[in-house]
Amino acid sequence: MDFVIEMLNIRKEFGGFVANDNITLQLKKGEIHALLGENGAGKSTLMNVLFGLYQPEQGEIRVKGNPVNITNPNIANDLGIGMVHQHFMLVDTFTVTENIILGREVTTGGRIDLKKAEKEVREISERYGLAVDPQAKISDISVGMQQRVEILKTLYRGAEIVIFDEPSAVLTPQEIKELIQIMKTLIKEGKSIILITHKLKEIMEVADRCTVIRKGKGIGTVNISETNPNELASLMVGREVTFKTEKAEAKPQQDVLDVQDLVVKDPRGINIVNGLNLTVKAGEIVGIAGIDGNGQTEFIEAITGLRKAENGSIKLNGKELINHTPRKITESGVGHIPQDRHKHGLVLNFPIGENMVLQTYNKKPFSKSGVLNFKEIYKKARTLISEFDVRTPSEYTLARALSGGNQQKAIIGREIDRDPDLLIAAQPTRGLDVGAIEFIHKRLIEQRDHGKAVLLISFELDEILNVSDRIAVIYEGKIVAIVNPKETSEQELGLLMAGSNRKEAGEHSNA
Amino acid sequence: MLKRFNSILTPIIAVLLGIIVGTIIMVVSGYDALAAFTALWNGAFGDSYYFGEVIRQVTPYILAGLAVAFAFRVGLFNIGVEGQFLVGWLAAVWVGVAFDLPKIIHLPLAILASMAAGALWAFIPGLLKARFRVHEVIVTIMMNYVALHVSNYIIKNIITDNKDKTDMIKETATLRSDWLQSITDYSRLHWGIVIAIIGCIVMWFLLERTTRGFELRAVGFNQHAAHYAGMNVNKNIILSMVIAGAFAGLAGAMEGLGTFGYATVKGGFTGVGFDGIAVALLGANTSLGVFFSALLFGALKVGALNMPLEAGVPNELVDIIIALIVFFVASSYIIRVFLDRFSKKEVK
Amino acid sequence: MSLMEILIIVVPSTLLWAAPLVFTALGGIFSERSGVVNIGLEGLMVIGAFTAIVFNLTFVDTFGSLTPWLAILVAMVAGAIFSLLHAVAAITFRADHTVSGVAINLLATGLTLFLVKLIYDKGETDIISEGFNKIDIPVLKDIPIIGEIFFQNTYWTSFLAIIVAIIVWYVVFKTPFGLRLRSVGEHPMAADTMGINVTKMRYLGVIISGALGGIGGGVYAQSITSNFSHSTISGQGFMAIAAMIFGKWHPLGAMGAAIFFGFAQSISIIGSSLPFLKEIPNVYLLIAPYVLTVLALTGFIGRADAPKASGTHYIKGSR
Amino acid sequence: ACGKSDNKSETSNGGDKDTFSVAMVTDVGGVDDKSFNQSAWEGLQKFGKDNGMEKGKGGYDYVQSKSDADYATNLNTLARQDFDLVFGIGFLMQGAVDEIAKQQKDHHFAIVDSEVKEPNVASILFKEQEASFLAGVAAAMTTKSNKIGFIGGIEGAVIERFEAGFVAGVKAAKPEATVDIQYAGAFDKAELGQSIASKMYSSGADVIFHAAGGTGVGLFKEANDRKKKDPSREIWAIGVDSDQANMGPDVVLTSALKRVDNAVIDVSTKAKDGNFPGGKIALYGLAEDGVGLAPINSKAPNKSAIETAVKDWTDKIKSGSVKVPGTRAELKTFSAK
Ligand SMILES: Nc1ncnc2c1ncn2[C@@H]1O[C@H](COP(=O)(O)OP(=O)(O)OP(=O)(O)O)[C@@H](O)[C@H]1O
Ligand SMILES: Nc1ncnc2c1ncn2[C@@H]1O[C@H](COP(=O)(O)OP(=O)(O)OP(=O)(O)O)[C@@H](O)[C@H]1O
Ligand SMILES: [Mg+2]
Ligand SMILES: [Mg+2]
Repeated sequence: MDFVIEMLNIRKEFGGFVANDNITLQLKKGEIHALLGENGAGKSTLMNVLFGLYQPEQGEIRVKGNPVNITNPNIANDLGIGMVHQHFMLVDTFTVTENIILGREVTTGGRIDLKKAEKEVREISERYGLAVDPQAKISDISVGMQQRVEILKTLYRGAEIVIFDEPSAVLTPQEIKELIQIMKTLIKEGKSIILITHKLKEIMEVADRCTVIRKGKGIGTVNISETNPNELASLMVGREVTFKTEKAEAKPQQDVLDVQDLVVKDPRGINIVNGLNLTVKAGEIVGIAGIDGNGQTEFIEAITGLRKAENGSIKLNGKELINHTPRKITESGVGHIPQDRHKHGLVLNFPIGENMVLQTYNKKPFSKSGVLNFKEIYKKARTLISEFDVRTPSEYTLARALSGGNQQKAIIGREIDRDPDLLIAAQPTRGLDVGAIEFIHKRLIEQRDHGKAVLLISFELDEILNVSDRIAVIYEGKIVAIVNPKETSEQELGLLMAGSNRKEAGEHSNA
Repeated sequence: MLKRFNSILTPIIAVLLGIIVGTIIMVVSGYDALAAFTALWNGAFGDSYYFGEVIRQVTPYILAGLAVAFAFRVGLFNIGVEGQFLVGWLAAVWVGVAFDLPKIIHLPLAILASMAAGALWAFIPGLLKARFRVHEVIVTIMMNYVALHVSNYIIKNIITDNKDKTDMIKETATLRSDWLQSITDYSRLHWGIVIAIIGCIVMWFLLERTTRGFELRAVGFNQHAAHYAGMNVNKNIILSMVIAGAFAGLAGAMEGLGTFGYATVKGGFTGVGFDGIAVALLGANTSLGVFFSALLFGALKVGALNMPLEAGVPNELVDIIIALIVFFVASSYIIRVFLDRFSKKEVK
Repeated sequence: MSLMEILIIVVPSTLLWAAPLVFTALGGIFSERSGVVNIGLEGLMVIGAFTAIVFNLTFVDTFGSLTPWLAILVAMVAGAIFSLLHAVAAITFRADHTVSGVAINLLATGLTLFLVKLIYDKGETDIISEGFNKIDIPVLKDIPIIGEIFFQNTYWTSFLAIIVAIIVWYVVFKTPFGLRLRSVGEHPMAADTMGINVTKMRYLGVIISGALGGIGGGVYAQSITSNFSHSTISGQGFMAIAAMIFGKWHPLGAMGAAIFFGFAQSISIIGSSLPFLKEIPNVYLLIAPYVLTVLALTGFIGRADAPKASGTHYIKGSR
Repeated sequence: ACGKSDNKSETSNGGDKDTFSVAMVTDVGGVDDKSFNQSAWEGLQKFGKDNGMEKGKGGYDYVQSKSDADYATNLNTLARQDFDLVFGIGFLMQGAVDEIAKQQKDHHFAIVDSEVKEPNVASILFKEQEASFLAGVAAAMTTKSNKIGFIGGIEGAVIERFEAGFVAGVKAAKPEATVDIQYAGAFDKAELGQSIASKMYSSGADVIFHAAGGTGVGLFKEANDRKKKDPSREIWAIGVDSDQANMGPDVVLTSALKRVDNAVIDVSTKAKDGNFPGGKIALYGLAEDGVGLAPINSKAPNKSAIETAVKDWTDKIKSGSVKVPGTRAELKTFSAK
């Protein structure tokens, strides 16, 4: 048989919940095999079983025809299986080399031989075209670079089979191109790949075959040459899907947000936002496109008062807000759906109900002379929960217990309910499934239609293109271009985000 | 329902396990465990006098426990209760001996002074944490030693003329009551217990029912989210330490105005502040929990004094039992796993 | 007093004070670097001090001048065994690390005093006759000036502490074991995916911290107090934790911090004899070590970040 | 519980029992603190044995306190357990004895090292200055460097008596000798004692006297260490309270004795015979055999000269012709004739 990996009838439960129900996946030598499914369908679980992080309740795994029992990642490594995880498994304070050799250290006389290890890392990275600086600290390098380190980790361990779990979710179009190139190189070198992705285009571009799972069950495996994106999508969701968000023409009015010459320093003292100018009008959605690390996070934190700005002006409805406190800014009419919902958006150990009044707890009717009125708080919570379809056992449930999508809906409900003039949505759909994404996009557009200004930050170009009325491209802390989503393409945007000027970008994408 | 039941059952099981292991230790060491526990019981509840002494001991434990618990709820580890306790004790006694005022003014003034002193002592680590991100654990440890030496110095050189002990506080500043003493056969029971109970209620109300408490809890769980929500994280950090320090200072006042009525030069720490850590942890950092665990600690500590005399068992045994209880409470995860398994079987 | 005289007095006394703190703080580093907060170091020192003294008293006739050295080995083993309780609670039973550490402290004090009463039928032990003694380090003592300041009238244990700190630095930062230990304390899941046994590493971290804490206690009791009582170890474990944090979880940093504490302590003792400090009321000298520490932390050390995963439980499969 | 407590108070008030019983409460140091708690307990044991009593209820016993807050409870417990006489050992217990004595008027109490003005309390005080004066004489006659050290525990009236007497003794025997006085700020920190001793020896002192309880253990450690390292060097330490010769046979010159044991026996005997000195101060000095100087170390270079001088001064003090200063203020005006 030419299957290098066979996962047969795998079943994995989490305390009664069946995450993988009788799933079969067979990987041929030298192929790129896509694994497709909605959020929570069980893809990561299946791969974690293969990698030895989870033990299946049922089923058999064969490597090159031999039944194996993979009880921990070491065994997977020994069998030539490597995995690039969805959430990077890197130790921030270590260098690239240290991360790569961890667990398989090169030693001379009991001491880690970093020189030798660095040389080995450099060799592998050159062989597969994965440029990294072996001495750099993980916390200092870009997300794309971090991913290359993840790949190197598997290659360093001599992986023959590499599992990629949503590798492109965090990358820019250019980086995705490079990644695809890398995968092709790997195949050429005789490796086999399992690729998990939500992006059908990528599957169509690189994969040979695709296994689809839905709600923990295997739906089947198709040859990519015999299918198309629509078919894949409907296999995945179980119904027909549209890819375009419906919306009416925007009717922009007066300026709501007006940012001039904004300068923000990062902790190292570098101007990470460096003279940024941007206006957002009432009744429009402005999308900010850019590669992670070009200042978008700091830009938002400066607007919302979470970070000190060095210089410039941030006006809301004509009023200067720069370096005001977050409370003052919130109360002047700014809503903020934060990028990291666990870090900023929610107090996970509070009930979802108390999270609904995180900014307004000190206002009537939620409190009076400093004393909370829980009746009113939970009344409000119930209203928002039903209005925004937050699936939770009750309003007293801890926010921690909700799934990501429902947590996000709760935050959005809270922010919209405060009726802000400017709504900032930072990566509002990251990691959510199609249904939730659709819901959130509708809400953003609804806000726009009510005459609010909406500022959308996303690394998903699809999202930016579909939802925005204007796209501002950020590069090295400046807005380098404003483009009309109808008149641009992903390629052009990608090049702009990588720092090419407008004209070049246009030429390249036409070429 | 079952869950709630289990969460009450867990500490009870921890206490039982502590007692069982304590018994085993005694039996192995050749002591008469039954006699020891009888002596313990008699020493705590055998007599209205001892019961009064238990309550007397419980009083500072409650407040010291609250001082640890309050800071914990805001995400800070206040190992400095001992120092805040000492300065609170000193301040209360100082006011108690230095002024001649009507009771209605004098007593509250002495109490307020103790709170202010404890609060000030805790303000420093709070400020340093908020302003310079200095680890509060180190600063509070250091402040304990500073409190010890400074209060000794003040007693010797400022309040008294090179004596080891201050005068008795004036009658108008005392928490003692003839009536309370008479109903407990002349124990040192004093009105402080009422203050301690009020302290519990205040902590509960402040944390659970007020907007300020909402902020404090939010900061305790997630500073980033609190900042995002417009709360002043630094102010809340400082405030939490200040309030915790005020509780600790109050605990000192219980000793200064109630139990002792004076302050002495000390060769070392009293241990009340450190016991407060165990009280708070056993009480899961809630005010009700602190109340009950202080009760348990107080009874064990006072009762233990009777063990060597009546049963010939070293009273350190009680320290072992207390430690085991804290240990089992900490390991309640494993107890809960057993309980869950047990209750599941029952259902089946 | 000339500067030379001052140094000849201050330096050995600084090192004497620092040695037990260095050992214990190094223990703390192992534990915290593996992700387990160990506030129980105080208790582990108590155990070490107790076993060292009991061993010393019991076997001094058999082993003679070798006794204190064997006693710290015994203290090391006892500390390691006792720390298992913390390991089981904090790692396997998922206890809050701080709570479990506090329980360790309470238990150590109660248990050792209980045992003292059981064994000796009194509240504290006798004084050992064979402790760590003042020595002049051969050869080095003859170096001009430096020899007199650093290598005369000093203790082997002080130099052992410094050597161990260097070894620990090497182990933690230069060996595979150290890399794995640190990875477990920073990102246990990453370590797990690299095939590192998180539980095992954490157990090792805690046990080593127990061993070093035991040595710290044994050294303290045999070079400073000479007997074991309720007040033998009173806060040194917490000072060691402070040294660890002060030293930013770095072995050499912690050693530096411990030496700084020892120095401040010595100055507070010798201060009253120094011409420029003579007039200052004693209380200022007594609080100097603590105030200086706080000022140092506030002024030039700034914030220190603990290992990221310290204090957390690693539960396989959770995110 | 109620019935039981009634029972108890009945017997305790009954008073018509034939045996005399006595007990003591120690501070946190316990009965083996190598200091006055230990000495008191030794006295009590001796008294018990001499009178055919047994350890325990109805005989003689002690209770150790675990914190300052326990003093009152322990005193009260012992009174309730029907001990006829209860000692509180140490000035720290003054407040507690005062308080409990007022409540338990039918019981006798005694306090060591402090004064409680209640009719049922005997206050036991010592003229520590007389013992330390003799120690000072011995130190002065031993020193070669003319530098002598004094290590105090926590500053206070009792230790001040030690200090003043010691300095007076040194001055009396050798006016050109100086005394370096330092307080450790603790009675239970041997490490502090050791550091202070190390400093003193390093800066030339060759005799050091301590009145610092457990802190003083560090002095002996340091002295022994130095002696062991360099046996030719003359290094001496002087103990306190009880004869501490066993702390270092080669280095302990002598000890300033404070015979708490004798005082305890004396007060107990008086109480047993119905002559309890209630409401009075029982003052113990050289004359009463309450303080004294331990035998001089036989290795001391001029042992017999010291012994003669000590004897001489003892007589003068006993006869009252020399009044040893008990405070720093008195020391200023002191001059030895
Ligand atoms: N450790 C766990 N404990 C309990 N349930 C889990 C656990 N891990 C995953 N699940 C459940 O299993 C289901 C499958 O999760 P999995 O992470 O495999 O989904 P996925 O297909 O990778 O989704 P995504 O696209 O979001 O990455 C989820 O719905 C989740 O509820
Ligand atoms: N370790 C776990 N134990 C129990 N339930 C879990 C665990 N991990 C995840 N879940 C549950 O699985 C469900 C989905 O989890 P999952 O994290 O896949 O959601 P998600 O939508 O992908 O969120 P995110 O955006 O945070 O990745 C949630 O209901 C969550 O409560
Ligand atoms: Mg996944
Ligand atoms: Mg997910």
